[in-house]
Amino acid sequence: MSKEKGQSKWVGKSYPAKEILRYVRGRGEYIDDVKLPNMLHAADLRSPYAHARIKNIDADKALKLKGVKGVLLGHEIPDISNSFPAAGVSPKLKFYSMAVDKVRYMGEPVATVIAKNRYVAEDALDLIHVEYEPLPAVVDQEKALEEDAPILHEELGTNLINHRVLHWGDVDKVFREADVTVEDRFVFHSYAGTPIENFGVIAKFDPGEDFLTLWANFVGPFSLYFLLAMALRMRENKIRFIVPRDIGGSFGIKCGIFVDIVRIALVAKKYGRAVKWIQDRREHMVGGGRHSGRISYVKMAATKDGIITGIDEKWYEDVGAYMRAPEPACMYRPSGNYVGGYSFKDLRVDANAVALNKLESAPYRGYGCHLVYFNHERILDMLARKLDMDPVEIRMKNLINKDQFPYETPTGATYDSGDYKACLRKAVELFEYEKMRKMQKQAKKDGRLIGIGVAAGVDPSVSNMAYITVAYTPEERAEASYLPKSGGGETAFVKVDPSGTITVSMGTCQSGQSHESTIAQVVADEFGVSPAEVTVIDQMDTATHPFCVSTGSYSSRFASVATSAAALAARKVKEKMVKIAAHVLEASPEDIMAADGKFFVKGSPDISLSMKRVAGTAHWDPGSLPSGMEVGLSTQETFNFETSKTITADDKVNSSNTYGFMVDIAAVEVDPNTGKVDLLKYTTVHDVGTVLNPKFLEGQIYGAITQSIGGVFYEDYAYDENGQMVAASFADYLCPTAKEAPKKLDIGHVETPSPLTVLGSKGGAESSNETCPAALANAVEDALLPLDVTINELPLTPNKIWQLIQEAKEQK
Amino acid sequence: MKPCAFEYFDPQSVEEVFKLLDKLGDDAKILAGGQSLLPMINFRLARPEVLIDINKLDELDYIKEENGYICIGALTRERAIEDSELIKSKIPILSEAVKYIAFLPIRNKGTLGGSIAHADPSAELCLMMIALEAQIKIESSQDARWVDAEDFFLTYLTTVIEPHELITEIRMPIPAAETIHSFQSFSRRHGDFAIVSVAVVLEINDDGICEGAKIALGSVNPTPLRVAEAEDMLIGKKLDAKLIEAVANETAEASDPDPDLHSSADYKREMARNFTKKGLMQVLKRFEENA
Amino acid sequence: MKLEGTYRFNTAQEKVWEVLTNPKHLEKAIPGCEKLEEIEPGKYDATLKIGIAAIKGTYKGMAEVADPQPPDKYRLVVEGGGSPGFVKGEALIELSYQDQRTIVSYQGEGQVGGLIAGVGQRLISGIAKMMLGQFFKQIGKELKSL
Amino acid sequence: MIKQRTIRLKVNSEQHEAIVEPRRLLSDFLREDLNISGVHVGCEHGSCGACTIILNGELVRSCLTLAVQADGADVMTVEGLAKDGQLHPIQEAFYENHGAQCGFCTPGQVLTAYSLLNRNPNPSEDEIREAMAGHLCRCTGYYSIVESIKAATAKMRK
Repeated sequence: MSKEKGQSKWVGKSYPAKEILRYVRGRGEYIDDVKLPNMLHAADLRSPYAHARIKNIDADKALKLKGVKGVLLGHEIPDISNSFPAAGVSPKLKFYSMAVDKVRYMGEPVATVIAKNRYVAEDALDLIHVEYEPLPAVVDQEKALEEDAPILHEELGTNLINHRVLHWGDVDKVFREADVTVEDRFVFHSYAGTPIENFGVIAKFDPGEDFLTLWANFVGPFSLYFLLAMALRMRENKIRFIVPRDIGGSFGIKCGIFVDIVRIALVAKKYGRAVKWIQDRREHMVGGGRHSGRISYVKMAATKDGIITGIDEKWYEDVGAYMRAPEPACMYRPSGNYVGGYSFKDLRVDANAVALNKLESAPYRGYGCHLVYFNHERILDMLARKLDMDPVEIRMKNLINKDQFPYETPTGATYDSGDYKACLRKAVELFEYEKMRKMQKQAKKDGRLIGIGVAAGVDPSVSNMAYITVAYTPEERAEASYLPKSGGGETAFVKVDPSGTITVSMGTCQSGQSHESTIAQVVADEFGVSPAEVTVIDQMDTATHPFCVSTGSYSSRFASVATSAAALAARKVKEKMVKIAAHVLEASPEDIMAADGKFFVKGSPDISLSMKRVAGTAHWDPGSLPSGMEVGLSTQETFNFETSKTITADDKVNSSNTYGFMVDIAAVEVDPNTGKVDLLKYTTVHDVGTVLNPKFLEGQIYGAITQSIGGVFYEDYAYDENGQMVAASFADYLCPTAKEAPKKLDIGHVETPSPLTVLGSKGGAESSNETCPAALANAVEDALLPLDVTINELPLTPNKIWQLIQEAKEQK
Repeated sequence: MKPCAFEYFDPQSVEEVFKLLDKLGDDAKILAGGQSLLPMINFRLARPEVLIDINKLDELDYIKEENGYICIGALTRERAIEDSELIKSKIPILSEAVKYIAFLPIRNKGTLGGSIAHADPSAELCLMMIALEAQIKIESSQDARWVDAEDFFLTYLTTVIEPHELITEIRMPIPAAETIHSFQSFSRRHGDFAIVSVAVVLEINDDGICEGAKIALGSVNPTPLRVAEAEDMLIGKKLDAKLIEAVANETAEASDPDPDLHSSADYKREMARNFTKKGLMQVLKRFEENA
Repeated sequence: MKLEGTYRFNTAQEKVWEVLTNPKHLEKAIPGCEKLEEIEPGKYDATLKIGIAAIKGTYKGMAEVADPQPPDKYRLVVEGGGSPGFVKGEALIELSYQDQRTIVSYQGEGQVGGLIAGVGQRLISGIAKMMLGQFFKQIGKELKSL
Repeated sequence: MIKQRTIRLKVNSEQHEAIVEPRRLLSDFLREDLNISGVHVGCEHGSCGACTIILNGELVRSCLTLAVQADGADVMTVEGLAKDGQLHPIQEAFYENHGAQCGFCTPGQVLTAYSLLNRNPNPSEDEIREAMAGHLCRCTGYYSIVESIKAATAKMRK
């Protein structure tokens, strides 16, 4: 199905992103640029306490303030909306868009005011008096499961809100028979994408028609649109949901906005008005979204020559105060690719999602994969050290062979294509591994602490909706009420206008991935025109744009599934045009070629029709069309994967549809005096199948690695022991600037086209965000080997590394 | 994040400012560059009832040399100090230090008077006032007084300025020709508040004997810290590795840092030692280069 | 946040105890305390107006002298809330007498929450320490005034 | 009661007069009152740089400036950079070198690049990174932004 490269004129080229032409003019169209007549502005009152009972709320003074139009209070919520459900979580756990009688994290909304502008709305918040009864807070996964721990949701009687023991093969046997085992405890902290554009929602309610129109910088999946309709107790066809053309970054986090959408829609409904809510930075930090944190106990079994035979691990996941769908998928999204690129068969994961007095967790770039690969790549380095093997060598031994594809993982995934060893070889070569090791030895003699770290990972793209159902036990999935889930489709609409110009409509919610330009390249190739002649509108409107539950921009799905849908739709329209051309030119369709905006007869290019002419005929002169052919030139195609199957009774699931691969190698130097780490060299090799636009892919890779550098060395969603979020501004939540970002990465590609997608492409946007944290941690530990320092906890702040060095010294 | 309502005045002269301060006193807050105050106002941490915007007081915007002093008007922008040829030639360490303040757009608006009135113990300019033995002119409708930087800072965000007073000028003696200096700053990211910053200003004669010494640290104390004990150890001595080590230790001893999200007290103290050492090393290196 | 420290006063232990537990003196000593009203023995309604530079906030709350064991020790509990967030503190205060001086040592936990904790963490522990200093300095003055 | 003020200012060489509350931030005034949507708001505490504008020839954070302070000022936003439909070389360079992904931080980045190249037509990579460090971008990892600015210097030398 995938086309050979030669055929494509535009796909594979670094065609510049048309979107940037509006961005550099300040003409992007973001949520805050949407304005409606006599629109009101909302502001939320948020809890200063991490855990407290709400004894009383008095908003009378606020309502009396000039310019204030209304207020919505927590206790009203259960009467007008439903609790959000989440897979594998007891319905007894109530999760509304606002705190009802108890606050469970600092920053949880307790009241929403609407006023003539945001200034007045915030003035009103100062006039609302809330009487709290503070309760002890718990912010540590393990402490939260102790006997006497404070309970967040009394109706559950425990803070363990989702638990699965997933077992493939026979782990106990493997460990009994293992030559060697290694184990450690790892702590992966919580960080997030913190897009520069915060969340925003506009809700317009028309009481006459009982009709709700929503605007939000939401990126999908549109399964959540059905979820929010349920929460609002409205029929889907009574809600029109529009996503602005431009979204100021998401990195997964904006999936979580549906909770705020419901709150703002409720206040708009209550007063029958149009209401705008633009979250501010502090609100985003305390109430936006963050990836879960994880405490892990990881054991690895292997043969004496370094062949991994099994992994047995237990996770305690920090998912925050509630379960915000698609959570608890932070633990299950990678389930099909838990084993990464390695060929071992026996694995047990004891997954525990723990409620804590923190903001609930949400999907973020790499969704779950970076935590899994951190555990596996760290423990693998420990195994290598124990066996006195080189980290590259031990990985090479365990990687799946080229001839094993398509490869069935023990956990149910089908890796569609790949050549993992070639990626590792290429990375080693680009990095000049041997030379760097020599340099490291020399530096050690001079007392310098230089380290090299390697990490490899399978990069899943296009989630199969079935991944969500791993959270259910097989028993729960056997119940009659349970609706099986699967699929990962996307829809595109292509039309050729009477004058022969091409317009494509997508609903893939671009948030920085240049969807419009990529689709223009793909469709231009299909018609044999230039991308400049293809207009692409990527703007979801649930009332007019076709979509499926999986539609959206997440799990690196666009390059794989959306381009497939667009190419198919374009081919269908082109086929029709070929038929018309053949009919008019009295040739057989097989002999008609399309190029440079012309349809011509193979062999005799002068016998041709322009696209304009063919299109004109289809629209203006149906009489001349082949008999039975319908008027016009447009079609809508949905591409879905046959591989998107539902989960099996033994928890095997193809959790994604296409699977890329990456290898990262980092060299760092640690300053033992300050604990500060310098990045000396970073090499990253990717297999994303067919590369659609090298420049766009390069941009995603630089972005992903810079975010990981932030996550590993700078960024920390820090809560103090009382549950206060103490990094609620960009002065304390430290995103890398141009000074901290890597100046240059050595990037390499290995292309094994996917047999499943139309162009052979796979996703590549999450990419190194999954492996970089492990590579950097491995490098830092390698640098600190002379001091016997073990790295099993993130983030690696200068203070932390300095501390570890001091402790190691005292040990000696 | 929108400011609370406040009354706003933008007087055209210092006299007008004094009149307003006499009338409004404690309810009023002076708005200079606003790069520290406005974030606090946007967060609604600061809720002043009245803002007195002094940005129209061009009379307070100058850098000049006057009988052995560099005199800087309170409203002089950090950027102007950074670019001033006079300061580059007479007090180069000041130009160096200013570069560490946040980012250019912030320095374009931030003022010297505003920064020291805010008295953040991590602020580079507060540290430099101590290190350069600056004097601060504080005026009111009633009188004018000069306060030594040493006595100016009381504790976190607190100075000797009374509600009815205004900083009008800062002057600092021009260091002797044989002065060699080093400014060290260590922070999580470029432009962040320093974990520690150190200013070392030494007078070293041709024989390499240290005749005068000033060592001051930022972010290791409720106010910028001048370490007399460490300075005394240097007077009359030649700089060498051993002495530098000892002085650095003394400085660390003298610091009394408070922990924050990014660094423990122990870590800050250790960094004080490290960067004092680095500073003294650089001074030694610079001396040897000159000689 | 941990709070601990020791102060010495050249006054008899009983006198120090008297001042440390007497609302009349506490009202003067607690930084920014505008009024302290006894609602039940040892329990007081407190209004604190705390202002550091431009950061001013009024906190309403309560202060309690809990399980007093005159003249040796008691627990001081302070709690208040206001627009910038809330403050909570509990400390065990112990008095002892050595070579003509009363030694007061405190050991406890302080908590600052809400807006200030979220965006002002950098200065919190320092400012808490500073205010405790002010408190005991004033206690010293109160003792002299006796 | 809130006193209001009349301010007059030039924005992208267009004269405006408006009545504003003293507390109104210049960023909100430009976006809401003048509909200049290229001024983006990302943090409102001066850290992210998205709202950066050029006020009387100098880069400032419009979120840390009051609208009343812009009375009589000459303001330039990213909308003022292209002259009669013609993109400025810096804008072209961002387009040609993929210097933007989501585009939200771009207006501030472009204006800072513009002011950098005005005072230093031939900056080193370190000088570029130093100057751009006042802007957060979560998409690009800054590489393509730095490359764009390098390319712009070449264009402008021509």
